[in-house]
Amino acid sequence: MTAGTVTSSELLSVVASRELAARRTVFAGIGLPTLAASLAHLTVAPELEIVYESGVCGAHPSHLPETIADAVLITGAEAVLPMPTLFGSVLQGGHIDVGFLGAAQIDKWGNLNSSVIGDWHHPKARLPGSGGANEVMANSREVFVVMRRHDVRSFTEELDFCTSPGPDRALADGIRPLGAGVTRVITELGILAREGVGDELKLAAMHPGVTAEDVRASTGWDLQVSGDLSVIEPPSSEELALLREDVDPERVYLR
Amino acid sequence: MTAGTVTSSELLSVVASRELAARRTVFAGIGLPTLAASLAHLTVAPELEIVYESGVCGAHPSHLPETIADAVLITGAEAVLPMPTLFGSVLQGGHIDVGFLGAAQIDKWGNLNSSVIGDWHHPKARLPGSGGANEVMANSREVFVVMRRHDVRSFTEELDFCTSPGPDRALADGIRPLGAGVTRVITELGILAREGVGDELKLAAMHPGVTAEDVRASTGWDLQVSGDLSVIEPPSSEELALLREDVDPERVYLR
Amino acid sequence: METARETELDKTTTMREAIAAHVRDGDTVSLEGFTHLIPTAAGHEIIRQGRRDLTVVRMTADIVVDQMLAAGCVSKLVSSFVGNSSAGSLGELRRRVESADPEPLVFEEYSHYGMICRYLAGAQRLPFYPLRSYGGSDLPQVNTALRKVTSPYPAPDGGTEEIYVVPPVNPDVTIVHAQRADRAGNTQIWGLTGVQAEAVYAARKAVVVVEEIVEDEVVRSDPNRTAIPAHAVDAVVHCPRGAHPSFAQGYYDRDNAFYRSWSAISKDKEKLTAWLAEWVHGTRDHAEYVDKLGEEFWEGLAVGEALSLPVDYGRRL
Amino acid sequence: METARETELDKTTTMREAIAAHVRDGDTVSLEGFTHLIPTAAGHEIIRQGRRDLTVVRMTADIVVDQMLAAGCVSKLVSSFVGNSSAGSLGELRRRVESADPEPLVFEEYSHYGMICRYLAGAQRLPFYPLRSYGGSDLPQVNTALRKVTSPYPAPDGGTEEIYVVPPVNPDVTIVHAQRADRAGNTQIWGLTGVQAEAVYAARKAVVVVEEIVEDEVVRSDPNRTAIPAHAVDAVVHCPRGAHPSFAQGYYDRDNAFYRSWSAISKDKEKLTAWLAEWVHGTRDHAEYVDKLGEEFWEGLAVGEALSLPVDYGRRL
Repeated sequence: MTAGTVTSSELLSVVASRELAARRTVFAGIGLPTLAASLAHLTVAPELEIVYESGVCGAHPSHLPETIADAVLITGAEAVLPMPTLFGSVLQGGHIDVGFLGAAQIDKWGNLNSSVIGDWHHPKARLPGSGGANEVMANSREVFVVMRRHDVRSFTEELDFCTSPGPDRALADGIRPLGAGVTRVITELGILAREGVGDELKLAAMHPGVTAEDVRASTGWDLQVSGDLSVIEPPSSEELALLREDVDPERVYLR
Repeated sequence: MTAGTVTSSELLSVVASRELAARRTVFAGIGLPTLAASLAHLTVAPELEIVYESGVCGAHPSHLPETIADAVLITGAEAVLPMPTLFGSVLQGGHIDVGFLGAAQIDKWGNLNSSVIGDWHHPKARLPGSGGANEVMANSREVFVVMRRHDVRSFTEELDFCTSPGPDRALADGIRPLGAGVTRVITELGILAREGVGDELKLAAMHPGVTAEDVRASTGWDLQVSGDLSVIEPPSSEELALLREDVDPERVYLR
Repeated sequence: METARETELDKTTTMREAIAAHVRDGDTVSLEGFTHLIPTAAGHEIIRQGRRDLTVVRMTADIVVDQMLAAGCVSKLVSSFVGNSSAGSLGELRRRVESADPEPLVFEEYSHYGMICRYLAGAQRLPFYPLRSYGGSDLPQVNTALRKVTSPYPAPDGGTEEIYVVPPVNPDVTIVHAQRADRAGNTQIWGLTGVQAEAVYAARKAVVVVEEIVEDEVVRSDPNRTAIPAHAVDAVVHCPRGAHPSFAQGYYDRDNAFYRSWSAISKDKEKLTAWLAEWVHGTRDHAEYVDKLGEEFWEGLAVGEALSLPVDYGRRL
Repeated sequence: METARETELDKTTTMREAIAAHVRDGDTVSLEGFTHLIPTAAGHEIIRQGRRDLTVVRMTADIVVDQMLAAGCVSKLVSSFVGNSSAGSLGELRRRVESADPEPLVFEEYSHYGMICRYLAGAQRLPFYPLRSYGGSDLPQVNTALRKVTSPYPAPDGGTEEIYVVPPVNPDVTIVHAQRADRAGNTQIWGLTGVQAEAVYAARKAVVVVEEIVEDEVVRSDPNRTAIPAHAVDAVVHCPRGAHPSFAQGYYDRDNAFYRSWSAISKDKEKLTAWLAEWVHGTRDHAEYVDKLGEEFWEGLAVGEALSLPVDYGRRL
């Protein structure tokens, strides 16, 4: 594989890593978010600490972890916190700059569904549910969403169910939001972005060769286009080298 | 010293120890409560565990502890809990059978004052305050009070301030009580007792040579006398031997 | 000075006796362990003993819950994540929820912190526990246990402030797996400690399953390591490798291959039934299950040594 | 894989710099440590630097608080126990409260668990924290921060249930003493761990004072021992014996004689002033205070060794 052939995972990891510039703490699951955070640590965010939902802070794993609770994340870590401390003092306490989330569906306000497809009481497909996603959304300063699939079924006008609401829905429910909600959605087509309360997700940038119309056609709502729409700089050879040689040399996630 | 001369501390410790029969957990401070609990463990309550306000459970101290946080209570203990766990899960969670408390003033319902003598805003004497006493009262199944001084200033019709209220005051405040409040008050004159909500402290037993009138005269309210008033059996030579030889051989607290 | 219980209670028993004594039909049973130290062997013994109509409370309902569902033990599930970790789906759970096949499953859905706060409220005898989750979520519409309280203090802007709360959960019994305990039940856990201590304190009864029962001196050399004190424990069961296919930090690694295989097994009801017949009903106890997997298998999950450096508790001179 | 911060921040600094940078006149300052690991040396440096108008938050207001009061640093105290342990009274505190001598002290009185819950609410960004204390107490009459909330769930008898709550406390800075930390601030505490972690998480800034700064490998050999992770710490101060007259488990014992002497010193304003002049204003820093006490004195507080047995975290083969 040359630097010219960039896989989807590499592309998403590199683009997500750039968005972490100057961040201090990131709440991330295993896979693309960890790859992005690890690359950011080597490039744009040298002080970055990854906090795992399992309670691990400051991991120094000997091998690539396969889950957020992998034994290799614990041995040699700086701290392993009980779950009430992790969720109560660290996450709800406001110590997370960026939370990474995935979802089956996202709407224009950055609200997320990871519970069901169809009606909750009689679902067509029962999905895993919130896990900690509801809390990551409610308490992180901002949330990044990485979605491999950018299509009208996932980017939808109306969620089948809202598992993890952004601040606009919280406000409408009479609850004061603590974070900005989803500020970046990174996909194979480009980046959608919003600032915070009252904003909807707009197309902010596209990968080379993708048009705004391509993205709008793949989005289930009437996607607005940002005034300063840009084209995403392709992964540099330095970024790719770090990702391939230092972050995931065994290519466990860089499929 | 022969078995015939029994000090005040010995008397109170022995009498209090008997009241711990068949209890499993006791929340105790250092001094008379610990002596009583330790003796009870050797006699009437072999399964008794002392839980200390500092977080220590199942202590096996090498020396007589001087405070509830003495280093000798920690080394070799079965568990040392963080304070939120101790107060939240153990005490408020309902794991304490008997809490020991002292106070500057007690009233007929077993309400306690350990905050001030005089008006709270302009006190004649500022006392230490609640510490954990309010919680011990609110959450223990029952509370034992050991008071060396039995006089009308301490056993009072009306408290200057209620730091640690019994269940009757809690109910009047609209709060559902979890424990019975003070069920035993052990003094140099005898034992006052009550069962729980709605009962007042009555004279239940006296030491040999003390009359009911003596106790009533030393009590600041119109003390009622129990129908089955008894005379307290003096400390046995076996109780005294255990106390002097096993519990406090250096006579640190058996003054 | 004598302030200690020299005659500790011995609470050790067999898994069979512990489940027979402490888990009854219709009970609310909490099984905790977040990815690490999942009490699988206890779940299997519940299946062997044919318990029915259980309400299972578990943050991450994963393979052991799918197995208990398939064995017909469970009528209600209280959980915040129903999936086979990151390895796929739970076939039986999806059939129960999506098609009421073979029968409906009552499902009470939370988020992780909602479950944690339910345990905290249960452990602390609180009527409710507040948390900054759920604002604007659809979860309160399908779970009426999620309610709001108005704060008696002004919000930062001077107005009133509302917050969601969850009710306590007080399981009839909580079962957790741990690395080691003494015979009285003082239980030490390292690595991920999850919500085990809170789940135990919230329960009326608690069963602790351990890799090792150790001498009192081991526990007492490091009292800060005791996550669950003896006074909260009713039974101690020695059951090595009882957390498989999950892992026990320092004892054996996670069986990732089994996690990956579970999606295919559980998707096919016949395969799932055959698996239960062979591995649960077909084994007398967990020791037989361990033997059946074989020494070569266990060598594949073996881990090397990484000892903690000691701390000095000091002693009076 | 590279998921770690190889370039840790070095947050080590001197006590003088830490107090100068993080404690300002008028600040709310939490000093925690329940009998064990009391941050006395930090209190003394606050006195040396002449801070004024502080609100001190501390569960057990004891000798160091009496000293800070006497030095004129404190205008308000938030506490649940104002006494010299079991050894007697705090003379300056009693003069301030009983006679407004030399000036009044604003005093906000709680119980221990009320203080703990204020820290928990502060750490968890909750608007309030419920607790089963205070029902029928006179404390809510003198402390209007103690309020009631009605539970949205029925009481066991089917009626409504009320419960007291406390508001969060968010100190401008929390200062704690600990046995050891790495240079980034990962802090390990053993023995009594009190409420230090919650007090740190509740604060806007946190200063950790330690007996020892250790290599990263020491901390990382036992990550469960880390009570306070680096992300919550702003400054790390190496200050051996900085908890005197309290103790540091495994390092030195409690100076009970000093506790007993404090009642007489503090009862007499002249003696107290002279003590501060000699031991605080008269020493440049804590190292000089330690030297002044002398090696023979410290030998009297020395403790023997009682090492914890290691646990095995395991490593992938």
